[in-house]
Order: sequence, then structure tokens, then C-alpha cells
Amino acid sequence: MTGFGSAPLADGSGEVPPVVVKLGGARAVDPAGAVGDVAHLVANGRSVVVVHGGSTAVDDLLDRLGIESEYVETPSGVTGRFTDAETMEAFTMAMAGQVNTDLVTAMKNAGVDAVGLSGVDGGLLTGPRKSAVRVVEDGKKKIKRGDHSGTPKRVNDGLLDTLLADGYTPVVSPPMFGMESESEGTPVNTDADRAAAAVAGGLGAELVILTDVAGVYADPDDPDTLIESVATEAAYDALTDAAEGFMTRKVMAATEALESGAAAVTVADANVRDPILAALDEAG
Amino acid sequence: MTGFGSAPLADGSGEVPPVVVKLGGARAVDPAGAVGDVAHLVANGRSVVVVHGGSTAVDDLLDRLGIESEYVETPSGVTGRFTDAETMEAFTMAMAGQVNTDLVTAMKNAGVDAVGLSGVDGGLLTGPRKSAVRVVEDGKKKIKRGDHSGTPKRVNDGLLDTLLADGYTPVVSPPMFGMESESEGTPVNTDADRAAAAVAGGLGAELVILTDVAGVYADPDDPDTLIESVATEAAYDALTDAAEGFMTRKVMAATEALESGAAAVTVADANVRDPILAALDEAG
Amino acid sequence: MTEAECVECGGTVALHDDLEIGEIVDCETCGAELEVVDVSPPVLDRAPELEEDWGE
Amino acid sequence: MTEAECVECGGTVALHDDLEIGEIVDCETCGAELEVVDVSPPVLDRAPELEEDWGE
Ligand SMILES: [Zn+2]
Ligand SMILES: [Zn+2]
Repeated sequence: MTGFGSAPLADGSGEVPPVVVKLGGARAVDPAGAVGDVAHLVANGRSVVVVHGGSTAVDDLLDRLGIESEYVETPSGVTGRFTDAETMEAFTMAMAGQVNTDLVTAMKNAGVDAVGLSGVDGGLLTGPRKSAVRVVEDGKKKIKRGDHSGTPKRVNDGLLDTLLADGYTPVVSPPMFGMESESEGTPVNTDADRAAAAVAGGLGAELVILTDVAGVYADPDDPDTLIESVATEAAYDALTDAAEGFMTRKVMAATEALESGAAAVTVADANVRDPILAALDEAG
Repeated sequence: MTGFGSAPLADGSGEVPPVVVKLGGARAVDPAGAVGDVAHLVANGRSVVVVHGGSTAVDDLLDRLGIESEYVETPSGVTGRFTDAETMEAFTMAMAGQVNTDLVTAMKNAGVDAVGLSGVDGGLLTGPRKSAVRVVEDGKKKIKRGDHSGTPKRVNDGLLDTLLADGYTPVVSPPMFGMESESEGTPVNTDADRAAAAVAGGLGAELVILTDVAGVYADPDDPDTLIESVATEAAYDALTDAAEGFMTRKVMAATEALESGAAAVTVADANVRDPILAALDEAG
Repeated sequence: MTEAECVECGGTVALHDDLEIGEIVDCETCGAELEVVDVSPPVLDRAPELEEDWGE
Repeated sequence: MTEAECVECGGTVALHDDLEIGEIVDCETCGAELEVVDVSPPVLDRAPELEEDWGE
């Protein structure tokens, strides 16, 4: 695993911060170990918030509905899905309907009194909707409108605190609430890692991002380059430069979490024994 | 509209009970009037919980997914959908994903700080799962197993109270949490009218069931037989006998709500001006 | 025409040929409702009492 | 080959023929990025600054 930031228990305050766990939505990630760990933490009095993705479930539903996703390329060469209205509807059904309910069910069956929330609920994750995106098509730069995406700028951590205080474990799902004006919003797609980062920042929590690899690699093709800890600014900058593709998002999420107030961030493999407890041990 | 039970404000306690509003899921019911009324009530300090159905959205999704619903007939001649695992998954996506998120969005855009919950969240609506049902096929009585349905026996009103106390408006959706054993549950289909009744009972609330007709008719084919008020036990029994088909469920829901502690129940037309305020005026 | 034993009274229950699993037959001796849990050979069990109640 | 006026500097921007709505062209006079908001006749507007950022 890769740890970012300082160890949260070393500050001497004695205050144990909540834990935010990001569970991946890829099929390669089995949530069973994570669910057991959350149950263990909660049984020991630790406050836990789970944030999940679900891209595999979204892909499956789009496929079953015969919706062909449009993938577009940004000027800097990143490829992403364009979330039109029809895709957005399927995204909401799969994420907030299916994956969230399944995970809440698994948690409840493990003895955790889970409450599922999307980022729309109580404006939990709110930010401007991005409708227009810059894309490159046939070598031409274009503005494409009608995207449903956004980045959370405000977290309603009061809603999470209220639920945590009553012994519930919030299970948070995209979409977020994307504002189109001062007072009107709509559900929009948002990256679950960034959502988890925003939640961890809002709660001053330790963030554990579970994924299907052991951590962040300086060179993704070389397992020997796993980075164990990023403690100094220089190490951090070097990592940001080194991270590629899929890992760029994890590093960005870690950065955003720490900048917005998270106590620590660990990127760790979901498919090991006690994945969250191991990550917290390392971090704490 | 049809009023059931005593007027809640006549008891002299001065305590104003919360309002539970059941919004229909049929396309004939436009939620706009109801959303405006909820905003008005909440702005005036009244606690409101919304419970919704969404059968049209479920039908649409099943249709788009090419899932042929199996309809079965019960020994007493009632036809209902058999909710197998595949249908249940679509039900959850459409209800808890799409309809719930859309309604929360509409509420938020009307100035109501809505929080969507399914009956699974925090065990909000819990009861035994019914897997086996008695059906009649080709004139033969049979036991058919694998249904995902249930009736809520316990309501986590503490979760609703917590959210209401913090100024949120819970928006509650099927599925409910169907227990398969003491400790294991699964999401199951439940009638939204009964869910609303259970919530109203748990909160001691006034229940307003909005639908696409003006109220309960003694004879559904004769508009002159609209029943305005059911105050005595005898009138009640007569109505229970008279109600047919679709209306049977409304009367059953009203009965269950009052028996479990609701202050009053009104069945009213959603498609009139200020449908909830009008119903409360009548009831109060 | 086959037959099977009633689990309630031990009496013989006459069964028609195109029996299906899940089908409910009545014991003519004691009146019990019996569920066909297997067809070859036919096995009967007591049919569960079930509330009639449809979701949604 | 058609042309249109730059909304930033008033200069003339040369445009190729298979112009599409949404396309971004650069003004060679002032360097502004301009979005094609109509094609017949061509109309240009200032292209919005947009963060590069993909959801999900
Ligand atoms: Zn017998
Ligand atoms: Zn210019």
C-alpha cells in the first residue's frame, strides 16, 4: 500500500478521526473483506463512512439497455465517457439503485446499520454541473455540450455527522448534485475517488482507497517501484509526476483529500486479508 | 377526497403531528403540485416525510431490459406480478435509483432539503421476506417459490426523527428489507401504500395518499358514490366491503395506518391545486 | 393414475398423471392441503400456509 | 474558404469549409480561442474556459 500524509494518531490530541473507505466498483474488487473490516471497526466504536463506485454495474446496464457510450478524447489525450442524459439515467439507476442497495444489504447482514445516500441526498456532494467539455474529434478541437458531470465543491458533513452520531454507517454513492444555477441542480456523474476525497476532507478523516493493485507505483509496469509512503512535499511532487493513467486519479484524489483536511490517505489492495485494518495500521 | 379517522388537531394537545405523503408512481400523477405543497409545509415548520411508488418506471425498465414479467393469479383471483431475482434487481434500480433520485432532485429544486432512503437503509422498513406464494395456474393451485416481496412489520422511525429534527425531508422508496432469517435480509418488493401506512403509523402522522382519482368510491363506476368521510367503525366496515380492485389497497393501507397509530388518513386526487394542503384542511 | 401417502393422516391420496412440483392437492381423507415436492415417485408434504399479499 | 470576425479583436478569422458547430478556431491576430456557434453564415464566440475533468 501507499501512505500519504502524516500519521493521524501521532498528533497527540488523542482524538481518533473517522475512517472513510473508498470501495472500487470494478469487478476485480471483492467487497467481502472490506465489509468485514467495516463491521469490525464499527463494533469497536470507530465512525466509518463508505464511498463506492460501480463502473462495472453502469457498463453492464448500458450494455443491457443497448446504449452505446460515447467516448471522447480531451485535448491532453485523456479518454472519458461522455455522460449524456440517457447515460446519466442509467448511471443513477445502477449506482444509487443497484450497487448502493447491494452494499447496504451486505453491510446490514454483517451487523452494520448502514444507510445509503447518493451525493444528491441533502446536497451531500454539491458542485457546479459541467455541461460543456473540450474534446478532440478527428483532430479538431471542439466544445461538446450536454455532459452530466461535476466535481464536488461542498460536502454536507453535518448530514454524515448526524447519522454517525446515531450509530449509522453512511454508504455514499455517486451521482452528486450538479448546480446549473444558484438554485437549480441535477444529478451528475462524478468520480468516486474524488467523492471519497471530498468526504474525507469534510470529516477530517483517514481515507483508505481500496483498489485492485497494491498501491501507487512510480512505474506501473515495475512491481518493485511500489511507493510505500509519501511524507515530504518533494516526494509528493515526484509521485504526481510519475503516476500514470489509472493511478493519476488515485494520486489526485489523495492530494485533494489532504488539501481539504483529511488526516491521512492510504491507497491499498482490496483483495488482501483485512484490507482496511491493514491500511489503518500502516497509516496509524 | 376521502377522510379516515378523527381529525388530528381536535385532540386538544396542541401538538401538530408530522405529515406523511404517499405519491403515486403512475404516470397519471404529476408530482409538481405535491412538491410545491411539501415545500410550503416545510417552510412553515411542519415535518413531512414523502413515500413514493414508481410502478410505471419499473415497467418501463423491465420493458427496456426485455424482461417479461410473470403475472400470477392468487386463489382469490387477484393478479399480481411475481418478483423473481431479475425483476427485483430492475425494481430496485428504477425505484431506489431513478424515481427516488428524481424526486429528491425536484424537492431540492423547490427548496426542500430532501434525503432519499429506501426501506433497506437503516432497516427503515423491515419484515419477513415472502418467497413462496400460492398461485392458480391452468386451474391448478400451486406453491411458487422465489418471490421477492414482503410487508413491513417494523419501521425505524428513529432514523426519520433524526433527519426531521435536523431539518431534512426524508423521501422513502421501496424496496423494503425482507428478512430471510433472524439476521439475514435482502431487498424485496413492497406495496408503497402499505409502506406509507407503516411510516405514518410509526410517526403517529397524518397520512395523505395522493392518487389519480378523487378518493374512495363505494362503487368505482359511479362518481356519485365518492365517500367523503369514514368516522365510525360501521362505516368503515361497509367501505372495506364495498371497495374493489385498485381501491382495496388504498382502504387496506388506510386501515393499517390507523391501526398502527396514524392520526388520520386522507385519500385524495394528486391532480388538483394544492393537493396536500387541501387534504390536510379537510382532515384537520 | 398414481398415488402417495398423506403426511397428515397416513391415508392414500390419488394423484393425476401430469403432476407438477409445487402443485397443491387435497387429501380426501383428512382434508389437509398437500404440496407436491417430488413427482417421480410422487412425494407430498404439508402445504405451507401463506398470506395472500402482493407487493408493489 | 469563408471568414468571420473575431469577437475579441475585430480581426478577420479565416475558416475552412467543413466547419462544424462547437469547433474551436484560433484567431491568428490576437490568439483568442473562438467557438463556432453557427455555420451559415459562420458566427464565432469566445470559447469558454473549461477545466479538463472526467467524471466517474
Ligand atoms: Zn390426510
Ligand atoms: Zn482576435
